[in-house]
Amino acid sequence: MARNLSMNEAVNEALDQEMARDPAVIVMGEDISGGTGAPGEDDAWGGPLGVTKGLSVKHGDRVMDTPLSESAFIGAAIGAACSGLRPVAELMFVDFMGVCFDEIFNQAAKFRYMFGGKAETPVVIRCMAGAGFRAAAQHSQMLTPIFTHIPGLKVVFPSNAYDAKGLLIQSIRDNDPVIFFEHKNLYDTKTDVPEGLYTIPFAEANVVREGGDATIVTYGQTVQRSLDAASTLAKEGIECDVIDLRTLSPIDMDTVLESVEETGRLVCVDEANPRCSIAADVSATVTQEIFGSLKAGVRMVTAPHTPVPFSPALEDIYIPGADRIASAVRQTVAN
Amino acid sequence: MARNLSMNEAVNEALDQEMARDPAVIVMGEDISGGTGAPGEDDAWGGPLGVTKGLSVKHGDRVMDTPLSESAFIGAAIGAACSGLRPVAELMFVDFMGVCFDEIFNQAAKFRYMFGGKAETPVVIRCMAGAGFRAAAQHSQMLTPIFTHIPGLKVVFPSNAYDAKGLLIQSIRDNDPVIFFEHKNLYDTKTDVPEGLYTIPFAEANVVREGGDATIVTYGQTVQRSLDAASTLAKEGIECDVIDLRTLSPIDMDTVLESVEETGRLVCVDEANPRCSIAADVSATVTQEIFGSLKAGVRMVTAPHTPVPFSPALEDIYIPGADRIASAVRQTVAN
Amino acid sequence: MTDQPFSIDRDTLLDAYRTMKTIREFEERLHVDVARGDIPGFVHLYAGEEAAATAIMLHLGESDRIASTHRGHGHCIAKGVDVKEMMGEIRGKASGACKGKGGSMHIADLSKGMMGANGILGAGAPLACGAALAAKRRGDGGVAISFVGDGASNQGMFLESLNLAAVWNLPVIFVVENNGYAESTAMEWAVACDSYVDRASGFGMPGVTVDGTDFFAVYEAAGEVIRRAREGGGPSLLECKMYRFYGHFEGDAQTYRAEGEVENLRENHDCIKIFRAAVTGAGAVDPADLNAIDAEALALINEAVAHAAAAPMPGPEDLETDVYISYA
Amino acid sequence: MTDQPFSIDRDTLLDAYRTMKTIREFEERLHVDVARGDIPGFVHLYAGEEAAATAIMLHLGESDRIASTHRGHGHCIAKGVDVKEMMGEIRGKASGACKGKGGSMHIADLSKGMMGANGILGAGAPLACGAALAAKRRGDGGVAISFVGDGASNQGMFLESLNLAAVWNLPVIFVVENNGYAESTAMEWAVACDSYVDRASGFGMPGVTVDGTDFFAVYEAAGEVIRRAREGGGPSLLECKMYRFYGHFEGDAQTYRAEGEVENLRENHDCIKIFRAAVTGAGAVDPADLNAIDAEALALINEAVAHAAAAPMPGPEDLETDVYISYA
Ligand SMILES: Cc1ncc(C[n+]2csc(CCOP(=O)(O)OP(=O)(O)O)c2C)c(N)n1
Ligand SMILES: Cc1ncc(C[n+]2csc(CCOP(=O)(O)OP(=O)(O)O)c2C)c(N)n1
Ligand SMILES: [Mg+2]
Ligand SMILES: [Mg+2]
Repeated sequence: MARNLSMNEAVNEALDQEMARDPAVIVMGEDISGGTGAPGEDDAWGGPLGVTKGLSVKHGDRVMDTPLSESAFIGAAIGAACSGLRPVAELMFVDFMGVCFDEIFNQAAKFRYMFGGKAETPVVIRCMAGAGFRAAAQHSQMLTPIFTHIPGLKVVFPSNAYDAKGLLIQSIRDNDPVIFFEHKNLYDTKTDVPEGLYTIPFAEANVVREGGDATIVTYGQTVQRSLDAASTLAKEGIECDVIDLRTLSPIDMDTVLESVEETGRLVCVDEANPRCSIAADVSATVTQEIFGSLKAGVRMVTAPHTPVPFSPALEDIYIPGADRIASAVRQTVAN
Repeated sequence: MARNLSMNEAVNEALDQEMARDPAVIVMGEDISGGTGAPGEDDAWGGPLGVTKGLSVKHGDRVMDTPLSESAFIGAAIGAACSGLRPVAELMFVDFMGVCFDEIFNQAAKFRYMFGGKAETPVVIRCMAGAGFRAAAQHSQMLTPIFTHIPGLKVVFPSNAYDAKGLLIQSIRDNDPVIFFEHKNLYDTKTDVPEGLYTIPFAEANVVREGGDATIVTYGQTVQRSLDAASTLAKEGIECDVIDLRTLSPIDMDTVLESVEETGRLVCVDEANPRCSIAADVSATVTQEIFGSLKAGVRMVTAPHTPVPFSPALEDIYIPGADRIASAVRQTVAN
Repeated sequence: MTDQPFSIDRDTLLDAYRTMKTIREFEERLHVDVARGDIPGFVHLYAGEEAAATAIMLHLGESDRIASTHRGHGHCIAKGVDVKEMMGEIRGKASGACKGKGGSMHIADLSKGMMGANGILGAGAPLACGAALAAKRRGDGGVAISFVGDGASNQGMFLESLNLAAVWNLPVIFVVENNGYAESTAMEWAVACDSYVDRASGFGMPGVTVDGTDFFAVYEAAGEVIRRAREGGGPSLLECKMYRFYGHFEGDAQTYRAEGEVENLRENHDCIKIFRAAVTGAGAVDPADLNAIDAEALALINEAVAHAAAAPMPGPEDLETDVYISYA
Repeated sequence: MTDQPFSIDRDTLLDAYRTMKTIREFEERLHVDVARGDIPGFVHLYAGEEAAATAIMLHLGESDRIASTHRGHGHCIAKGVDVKEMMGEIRGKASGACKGKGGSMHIADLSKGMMGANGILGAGAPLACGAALAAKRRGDGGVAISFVGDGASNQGMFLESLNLAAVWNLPVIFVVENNGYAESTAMEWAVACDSYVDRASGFGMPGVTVDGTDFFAVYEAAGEVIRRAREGGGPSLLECKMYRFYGHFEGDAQTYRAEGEVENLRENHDCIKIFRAAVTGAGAVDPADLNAIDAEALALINEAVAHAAAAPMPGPEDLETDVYISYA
């Protein structure tokens, strides 16, 4: 039975059901339960935006509040993952990666290779990302290209509640370290979500709209914006494939290449900053692999090369919008 | 008067001369002088590879050893830069960025924007990068795409002693935060280096060889390898432009575009890992800007999507070599 | 309360009251305006904690520097940042201290020695060390203050900075604003030491704990550690025990609190009430003078809000400026 | 030396000697082989420090875990990692513990509870906390040991871990191997506290300092903190004061040392000599038995070197494997 759930609820349900299924799964983070040591109620917060609310009531000490020490507890999650547990650690905002990145990229990501294939590190690091929340430069970044760049990490970025549940369950069951992104502007968006447990495999992009004239590749918050652009363009007679990557590493380039082979035109949309972005990555691979199919230069629609501005007036134009996406498609089709 | 200096000596000389010129310049890092508090000689180390040797003898307490606390002393360098000094901090290996990245990317890089254009942070962070030193997965990375991705940072990567001196002096005088890379495999390579002070502006790529049939774009250790490939290819009648980017942010795309407009063929060579790399970045920009000039798909020659292996047998094939570069050029010319 | 509150002259007492009251009115007004939907983003209020920022900053000159936290409004006001510009910033207006690009968590005014509120916990400590290093090299007796919460006192950047400051003998004071909670997590649980004095000893520096709701106690303790730092005596840690009246951020339901906790705080632990009672009770200041300041503070905040509300948003042309000083 | 060294039985004493001697021969041989050009990369030798790893590891079983440092050979050997595989690894051979992909700074054998040497200082401490958490959840009395140098004891990751371990009451021991230097920088200068006992107190845990060249002192102190951890009594910090005989890494000219320092260390502070004198002097062990072990240790190392030298390098087909467990 599918219910209409928000992404927030879908993430909570995935954690709840996986904890119920597998006693090795533990969840930790700052205020992930909330109220530890405080005089009021336990489970007071359930994470800063309430996403993990209620888990500690059901799963007790497997939901662990932590002191404010990201290196220590993210590293502990990683060490525990090498020692038989399957921790899901919450980094809260991905912007905080700078205080614990070593444990992620030099430890978790490299263990298996450095140790000659003999380590297993089934850890999931959940974090909120993205702009539009009026949270300013240090709480609004994407940083997806940084994690995608690192060999040994898997990078997951759902765009809706259904995908969030299926991808999170897959992430928890996966035996490699996974960075699981949650776009804070998508928490309230709803889709049908099945009650039971289900997984969505990694490296399977979702073709969310089929067109044939041009391909739009994106992920996260800009999937909906790309769909909006595609609707507008359809009225002008331009039909777009819209591809939601869902996982950035591993990435499903086959689906992208197949689409571009047909359309010959590609627009890569990325809420991240432009330099060395996911947009650049996809564009470069397509150009290398199927140059002959391209009818026009690949266009990129990204955030500007600036920190995320606080002022709503600036933040609203910072995030790639349907207008900019549509006009990039028009440009590529015009060529 | 130019002397034949190693890159190691050129970096030392740049620091020495800038410290002599400007009393606001201070230098800090772990063992950057060496022997502080120890019973033997001061200036015992001059950095782990001796690059800063002798500076503390000449400049006294403006060359500061630090405790092993990268966040604290890199952050202190940044705070001092906002307070009237022009610190040059050594992170030793860029691989250590994971323990101090916040101070770099959330603080130094964002101050000017977050504070509405009212901050100045003239800090230089020097770090060794790159493979070939048998230093294994945690001491051999490039990580250049990560810094290039971040708005507000400038990223500099000299490929030879002459450039190292001129670019380091420029970096010290620049008023924005600069990440200055030194490839440890290039320290012993020599070029003519003028005795006096000189600067090389940012965003001026160096065309180190002119050809006309294909363009090779690269930086760092792979500049020489690209030149070697170009020599081989010349014997086969394929003449290459070889472009040394020198600075990755800002990047001199004009020179690249100009060259590709003429050659129509581009190979991007990057010692960094492939996903969201500098190679992808350059390729994507070229494809977006001058698709019409391209005669073939842009090819990328990068490290594989793996950590850096320790074994010399593996490390030697990990780094993009002249063979792989040459065959990529042949492929693009064949199309 | 300490024994001789009135070693402080009347003008200074009035100044202190004005600062505390301005902070309080600023925060109370924000509380209302957030609820009304006028304020975008995360807002962390300093209400209840005013005595600490105020008493400490009275010892500083403009060239002394502070590195603040996410809960930075009080530090800004006490360090002399313009209240109108602050209100503009918090509303994302072009008139703001950072032209609207920073917001509540990133208000800075380097010309006033305010190196920025900070959205990253612990990140200010190394920056303050850097400012202290610059002061030490200048040799002008300048100091820097790093503010940090009880939660952030477990952050590696903060802990490393304690050691660095001691090793380099920097003129920096680490002020732990211990309000008992980090978000919803209790300090008693999360900070594993019997007292901050022990934590300071673990890094070779003196530590002092004071009642942060007692302006005079903070004033005296801060005076001493700052004087020592100015004289080359090195860093100290100063813990101020205090309370926040509102939630962690605006919107926090505060279910982690005990029943009646906030009412009790407002009634019995309000640092402004306590200050007022002390100075008027002792006859050092006439209540009428304080009432006049109350009115001034309220008027100032009203004016700041009116100014900010009327100010324009930044325009699209502002989006890509201010990233670098030079673009090549 | 402590009072009752011989509460330890003879077999254990012989085991201890064998481990120490194996480490010593391993390191002495590496010193020669590096000079000869046979060993690629950075090599950090544990020679001189053997008593600590050996005495601590005697209290551990295979399911107990350790997180090591860049100076990890001694920890590996004492934790039971195969010496041949280690030598192969250090030479980058396919026969190595990590198939040649890791090298000296990344030797690991999780099946032996050895979670890895580590090229990043301080990074092992959180990992050990994680292993301790897993042990605590299993409830089998398992413990984890985090080794850290004096230099790395200033690293944020290490300091945060102290607090986390205390707050979560984890069965983890933080062993500070204080050899007086971090590279060329003196511990006395860089670690700002009067003693590590103070640093431990700053994080709410007991701290103990022992002479790390005294096997028996380490054995006893480690026994106690490990026992307490196994029984749910939480973490401790154990400082072992010790000396390294060689440079920071092979190639270090060691000009930061006092004249005659190394000679004095070898003469008067060699933990193996001290152990030998104690056990033979008291008649607990016959010198001939130790001599036999000397010969065995040397033979073992010779065999390991021969094995490693003859082993093949990994092939190109190995370059891209072992990054992920599943590639989709
Ligand atoms: C590195 C980092 N981790 C986590 C957060 C999220 N966060 C913001 S405020 C806060 C609690 C801070 O508590 P404390 O330091 O006691 O300051 P207070 O809010 O009580 O003034 C947390 C966890 C952050 N901003 N930065
Ligand atoms: C995060 C980090 N910073 C710096 C280094 C470089 N480094 C390697 S060993 C070392 C000194 C370590 O000193 P200590 O912790 O005392 O251990 P010892 O070498 O004395 O055993 C340094 C600075 C590193 N590997 N990792
Ligand atoms: Mg607090
Ligand atoms: Mg040491």
